[in-house]
Amino acid sequence: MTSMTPGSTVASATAPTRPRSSYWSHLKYVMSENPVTGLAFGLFALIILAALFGPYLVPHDPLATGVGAALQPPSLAHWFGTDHLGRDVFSRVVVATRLDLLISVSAVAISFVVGSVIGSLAGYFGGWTDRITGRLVDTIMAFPLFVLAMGIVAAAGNTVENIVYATAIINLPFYARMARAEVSIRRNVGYVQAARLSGNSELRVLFGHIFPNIMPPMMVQISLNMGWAILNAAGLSFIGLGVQPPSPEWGIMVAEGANFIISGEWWLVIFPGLALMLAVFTFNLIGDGLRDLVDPQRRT
Amino acid sequence: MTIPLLDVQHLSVDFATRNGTVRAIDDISLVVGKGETLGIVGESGSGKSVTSYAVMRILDRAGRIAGGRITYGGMALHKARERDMRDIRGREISMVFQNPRAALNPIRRIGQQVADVLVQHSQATRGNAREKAVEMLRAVKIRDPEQRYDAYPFELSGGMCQRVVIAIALACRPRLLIADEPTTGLDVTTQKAVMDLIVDLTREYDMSTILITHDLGLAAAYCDRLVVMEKGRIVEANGSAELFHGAREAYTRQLLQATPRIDSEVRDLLPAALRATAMPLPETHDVGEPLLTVKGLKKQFGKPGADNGHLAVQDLSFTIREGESLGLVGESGCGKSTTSAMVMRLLDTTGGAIEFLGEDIAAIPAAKFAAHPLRGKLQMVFQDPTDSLNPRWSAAQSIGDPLQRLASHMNRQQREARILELAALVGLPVNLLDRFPHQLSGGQKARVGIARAIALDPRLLILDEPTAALDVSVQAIVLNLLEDLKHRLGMSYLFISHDLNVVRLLCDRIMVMQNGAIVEEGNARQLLAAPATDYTRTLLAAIPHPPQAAAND
Amino acid sequence: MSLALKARKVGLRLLEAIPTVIGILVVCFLLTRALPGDPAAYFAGPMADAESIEQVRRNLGLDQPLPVQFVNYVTDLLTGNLGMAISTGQPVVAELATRLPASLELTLGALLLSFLIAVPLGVMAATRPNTWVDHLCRFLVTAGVSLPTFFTGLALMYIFYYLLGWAPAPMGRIDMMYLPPETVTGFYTIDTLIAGDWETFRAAIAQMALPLITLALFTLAPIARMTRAAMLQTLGSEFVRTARAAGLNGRRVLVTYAFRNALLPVVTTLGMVFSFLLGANVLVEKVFAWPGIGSFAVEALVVSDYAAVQGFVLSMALLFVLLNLLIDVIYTLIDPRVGEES
Amino acid sequence: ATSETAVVVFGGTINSLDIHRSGTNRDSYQVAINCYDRLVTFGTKTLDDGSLSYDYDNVQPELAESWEISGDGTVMTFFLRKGATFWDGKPVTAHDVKWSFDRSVSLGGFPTVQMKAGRLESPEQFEVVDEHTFRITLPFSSKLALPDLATPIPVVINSEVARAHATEADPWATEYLHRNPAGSGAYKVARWDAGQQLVYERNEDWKGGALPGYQRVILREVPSQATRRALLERGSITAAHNIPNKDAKELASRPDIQVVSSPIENCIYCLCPNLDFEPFKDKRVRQAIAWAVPYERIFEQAAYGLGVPTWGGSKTVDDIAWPRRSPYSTNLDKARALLAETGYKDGFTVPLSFNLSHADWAEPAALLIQQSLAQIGIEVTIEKIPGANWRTIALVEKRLPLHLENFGGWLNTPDYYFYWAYIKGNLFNSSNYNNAEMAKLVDDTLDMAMDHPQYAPNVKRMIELAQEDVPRIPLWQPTLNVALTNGANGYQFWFHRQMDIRSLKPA
Ligand SMILES: Nc1ncnc2c1ncn2[C@@H]1O[C@H](COP(=O)(O)OP(=O)(O)OP(=O)(O)O)[C@@H](O)[C@H]1O
Ligand SMILES: Nc1ncnc2c1ncn2[C@@H]1O[C@H](COP(=O)(O)OP(=O)(O)OP(=O)(O)O)[C@@H](O)[C@H]1O
Ligand SMILES: [Mg+2]
Ligand SMILES: [Mg+2]
Ligand code: NI
Repeated sequence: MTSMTPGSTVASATAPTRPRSSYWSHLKYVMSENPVTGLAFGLFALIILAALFGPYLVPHDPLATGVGAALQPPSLAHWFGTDHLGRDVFSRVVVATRLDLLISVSAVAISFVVGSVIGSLAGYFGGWTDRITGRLVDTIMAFPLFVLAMGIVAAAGNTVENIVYATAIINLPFYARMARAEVSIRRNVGYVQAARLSGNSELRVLFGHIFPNIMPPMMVQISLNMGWAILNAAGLSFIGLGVQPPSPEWGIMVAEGANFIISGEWWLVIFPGLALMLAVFTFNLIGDGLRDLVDPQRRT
Repeated sequence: MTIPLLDVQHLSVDFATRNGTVRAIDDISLVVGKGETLGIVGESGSGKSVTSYAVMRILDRAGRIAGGRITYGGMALHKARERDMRDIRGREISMVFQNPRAALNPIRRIGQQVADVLVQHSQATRGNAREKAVEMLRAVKIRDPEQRYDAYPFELSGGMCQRVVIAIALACRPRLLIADEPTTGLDVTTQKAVMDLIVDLTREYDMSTILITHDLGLAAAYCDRLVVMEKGRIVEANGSAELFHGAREAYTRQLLQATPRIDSEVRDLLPAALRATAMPLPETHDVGEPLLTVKGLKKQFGKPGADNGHLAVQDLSFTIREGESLGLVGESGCGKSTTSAMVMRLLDTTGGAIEFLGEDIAAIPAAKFAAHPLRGKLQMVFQDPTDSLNPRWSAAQSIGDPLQRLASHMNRQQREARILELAALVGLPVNLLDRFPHQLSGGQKARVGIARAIALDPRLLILDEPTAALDVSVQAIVLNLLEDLKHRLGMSYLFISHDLNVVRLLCDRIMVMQNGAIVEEGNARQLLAAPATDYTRTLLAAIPHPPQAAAND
Repeated sequence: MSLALKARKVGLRLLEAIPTVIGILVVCFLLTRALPGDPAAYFAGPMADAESIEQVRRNLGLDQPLPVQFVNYVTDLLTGNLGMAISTGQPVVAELATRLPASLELTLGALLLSFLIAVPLGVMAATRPNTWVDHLCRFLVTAGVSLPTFFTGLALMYIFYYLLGWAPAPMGRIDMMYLPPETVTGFYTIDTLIAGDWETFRAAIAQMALPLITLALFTLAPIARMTRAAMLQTLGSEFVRTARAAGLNGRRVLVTYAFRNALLPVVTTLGMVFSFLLGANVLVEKVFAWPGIGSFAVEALVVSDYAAVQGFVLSMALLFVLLNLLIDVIYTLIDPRVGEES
Repeated sequence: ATSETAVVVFGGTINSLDIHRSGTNRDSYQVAINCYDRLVTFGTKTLDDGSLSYDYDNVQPELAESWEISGDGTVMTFFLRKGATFWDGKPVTAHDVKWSFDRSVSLGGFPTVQMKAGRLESPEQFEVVDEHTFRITLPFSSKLALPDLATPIPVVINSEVARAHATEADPWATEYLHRNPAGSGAYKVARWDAGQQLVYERNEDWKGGALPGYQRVILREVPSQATRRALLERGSITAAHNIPNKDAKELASRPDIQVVSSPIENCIYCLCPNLDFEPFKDKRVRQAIAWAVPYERIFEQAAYGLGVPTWGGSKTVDDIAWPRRSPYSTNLDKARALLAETGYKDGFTVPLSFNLSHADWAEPAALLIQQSLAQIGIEVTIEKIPGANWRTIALVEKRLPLHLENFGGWLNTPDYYFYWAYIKGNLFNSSNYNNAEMAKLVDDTLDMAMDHPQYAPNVKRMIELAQEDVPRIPLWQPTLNVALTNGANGYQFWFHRQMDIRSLKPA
């Protein structure tokens, strides 16, 4: 049979060429399009580096007391000064990156996975699934978030895991709601119908076809929550429900250092505060960039 | 024609994009005389809208006039200050957009929106704005304008909204109206009413009009002169009749040809070069045993037994035989898509039977049908090719999805081979297989959708307005592709459309549907030639008729 | 537009809140019981022996099995009895009555302040997307949300009270020189105005300034972000284009057409922002010795004061239901579409 | 803050105006002190540094003008001051005393326990002889009885007012007195905004002592320690009660602020190994730890050098001074040697817990101990425990293997301290120390008069045992720090660690 329309000459044997390099160039584009995003990506890389290699690079053991005289202002020997036990603040600030990143990443990962699965199911199947999960989420949302976190940590004990769980639980509703909204508007779009026709089971339609498409808006939420998770941990530290000493963690350092502001030992709060701010700042700013990165529409 | 009202000379418009500057309009010149109606036609993306935005100076941030002059009544619009432009807009030149519902502020009363313009241009004071706005609403033939003044856009139908938009545009009696696809998205019958209204009013107010459309039939029916655009340039400009009778440029001819007419055949739509290489169509084809028998199909949305009892589909029965194609036409909202979704087992029925290949598939819940062996035999091509492709999946992945799910016997290599085969079958260049939907053109996306639908060798293919979102030339190609596939693969079609002209091209039989029920059914040619019901006659009458010219050489 | 339909919708929303409230009751009851420590031992005081601890336990009703405690709790609740906050020695109802206005005054004030700042910022950024103005706005509001509130609060106090002496002593809602106004609303700023006492009004405002700014800084970002996004969307919408094509002037397009529509999504985020604020309140109240409900909750939580924690959470829940209802009403007022689509 | 009005800030909260009520917290005791009178009080002494302190050895009249104690020490007769009146003008009578004492031994909870310490256990012991004569009969003579009457618990309440508000369900008017004090004390409560402030108004008719210096005292609750310091430095307040050692040390040098740091009598901050747990069953392990604690550094960095050292003393016990220096000091070699003798020469792992509310001193101390113990192979993990939990698991259930505690006895005798902290089953013996000899010694000594010939030898033996067995490793004797500004003076330290505003005087 002859071909009948333009361009339909039978396939040449050459394999299709895939635009391999596009991911890098896309990243480069996303970063350069918006200077703030570019800055955020740079800072993010720095934070990751500090988390990975910080403990091997710092001049002092962050836990060792008395590596210098207590409460020394910043100097060449101790760049960020020393604390009331003579610990090196610089080392503590750098090493804390890992724990803070761990707390925020794992908390957000848990709430993202659980929340978006719950929300997706509710948005996709509607009906009772939706009603029950909706009420559940409403119940969590009805608590002022920080207070709920406080309650959970107070009830379960203040270990790193419990802080992570508490943070995850209070963030969960955001993902659930968002996923529900995003899924329910896509529940009957063309490609979903098409996927059903292709023989995909409902769950596969949901998680194979719809879910990847709700990632871009989720990325923004993820980045906001990462920052928020760190702040949350800091708040818990301030009321004494943070991580256990002596682990260096920015929140607890700021919380403890805050008491030294009035007495003039500013370095105890400024440096961890700056680190904390930088991280939260980075996470908040990186959101739009991340969204653009995972959004195929934004790729040429 | 005396002094032109609008004179555009050598206009160019640039857009700044992430890939550098893009020239959307390249050196175009056009004039509109007093009282004249100028049509701008061309396919999607040819620069029609950008031209009008440039005239109005409402280009996006990224766009800028790169060269040329726009003169309106002696005034240089291309370098006018924003403040002066504000006085021009609405008062001297106004615009009507497509998608009237979106063009109205959803949370402001429609009367106020009309009044806003009147007050802005000092055509009314706060005191009498309401009165004048009501007057304007009456002028655009809105019933009970006093009451409607306080309505919100969502309380009106699409046609009504478009009337309001027209009222806003004409409120200050501008001298030039630019109508940018004012009827796209409206029903065929509404479309005619709206166009007639525009023509009446512009004539009454002695206005000039620019009508932007991709529908040559529509343009020819309403315009004095036509300008044909392609890729940001003007390829041809002439009086409507002249253009239709003797288009000089190949592109224009191709466009004219691709526009379905009451008497054209599906091959006629193709450009000459392609028509020559196309496979000859058999004069007749055999119609076999009944493939699909629908009996007493019903669908009610909302709670079953609810007292409002509106049935979207009521008591529908029809049969499709092997190799037959059946057309289903009707106004928007009459239940066409609902019917197809039920037959396709995407939607549970409220009542009735759907017998496919001897099995009553209506009994199987839609949610369970994915695993049914008949799933692959019953496939569908969707209306909007963009919407029906997963934005995160490449063309090859989309085509391969049904194979992966349902053709479990195939291994990876076999699947890859089948994808290439399908791409060849629908005429999709292989190098496009790795692209994402947003990197494909409308026609290419339609091909991907078709390839996916035929991947499993279905027996029945439902086509729900498969070309509604496509340009005429692409539509021509897709229609031909569908016709070829039907004959080559021996499938049966259920073809859904509101465009009788299009349905006729592909179908042996036609059903006309109104409010969820069949009002008329019969052989395609006979039904169109001698419609039995008023409703069908109205549908036919609403189709704009371009001058009857033999564009086929 | 039918009022009845809207009223029905509001009624439905109220009904919808009931399971949530029940859920909250259960969660908060269980949460308090899960708190570690034995309140009986704690409240029996130093040097209490086993016998007196038991006695306290009986007094608190904690010797009963959990379901009985829950039933008692709910029955008490229905009679308006929220129990006694042992940690402060007051009936929980009385505590809430005095502390809730204090927190609300702060929270709502901060919300108002940040709304007044963030919305114009967001609009400004949206009208000039990707310019330095936009980036600067984004940078500034993000900086505000990047610091823990207790730190910001302490820093502000250090600068404006300790160093400069501009702010009054951070010791609660009103300086000791003034008598609190007679309670009408419980909001000092409003009550002083009602009493016509300008001087006390000024004193109350002065006390509020720093905590208010602290909280507002924290909530700028979400509101500004949302405003910007919503404005960008409406500014790009077809009805704004139509309005511009009809020659409406810039202000009218921006305000009547774009902004009013953009306000809708912003209003819906207020609930979330409010929740954030109440959380942040807990910390800020502590820094500024603000006798609000947040600091009350923290103290109660630390000592496992069941009744207080439960009362606090319950009132929060009701507050949220009310707030969301209020948001719905506002929404209904500015969006005629609500209540129409079934 | 004028010369008429004093503003005092503190970090706690007052949750009741009635000290007898169950649930009344420690901070609220000051209402009992400032608003109520007792029969007797302690006199004042001036310490070496010039600051004032109560004097345990000097019991002075308050409501009782004088008293007689029978020869066998079991009958105490008090003669009430004539002319003393309650705030409502009603004279204070023996009936009021009887009613109040009955109340404190009947309500249960802490007041009853504290009364019991002075052998005051049942209403039968209290007798109204006449309007102004009140008699207490003890089951046996006890040296603790009289001092116990000077603690904040045995306050005298206006029984008529109270009875008028008593109900059948609430015969002791706890609901009324909770909010409305009815006393004869130096100050009345003008206003109480729970969670915010308490305003004292001077009782111009007070007969219990010299008229206080301030007419009004506003007691403000300021939870943030940094805020309190800022207020202090800015001179916005008159006094700050219980400020952290660091602030005390730093502010002491400021001319405009007077810091009074008084060692808290009969109180020691301790590291407590729990004898219920395996490694600590062995005395040598406990001693090894006592030798490994970095006392000096803890004192410098956790206590900022404020307090009284309790390490590095001699092994022989020559006197009965308490708290005193233990024979231990930092000597890691000795510690290692001792540990090597036991089954734990390779060390072991143990959690070290402390109370969240004590984090200011306990956390640095814990960190320093952790680091030091690591050097003798004992790996310590640190655990902060919130207040509510602490009481239960540390003191009631006594299940913390190694923890920091801070018991201080109100009645200032060593045997009283040993009674609470070294006797099996008693609340503050969180180490589960159980030694028959110690138990017998304490039992014999607790009620024994201090001039009894057997008293000093018994106490010496107790101290020897405590030092040998080290169930509690003393770290230091803490101080209570109070800062005064704007020339205020007259602050006096009390064992109950509450602010006695009666003695405060403006410049
Ligand atoms: N904001 C923009 N940025 C970049 N390019 C643009 C922008 N707006 C329009 N263009 C380009 O200008 C060209 C003309 O677009 P225009 O909207 O005028 O087409 P049209 O003829 O109106 O098409 P349609 O029939 O689909 O409405 C297109 O190729 C489009 O890509
Ligand atoms: N999910 C649904 N819930 C409620 N009503 C629906 C639903 N889907 C469709 N309808 C209603 O059913 C009727 C038929 O809709 P359908 O989509 O089948 O029309 P159509 O003929 O395909 O129109 P168009 O030409 O616009 O595509 C309409 O009145 C529509 O409002
Ligand atoms: Mg267009
Ligand atoms: Mg349809
Ligand atoms: Ni055919």
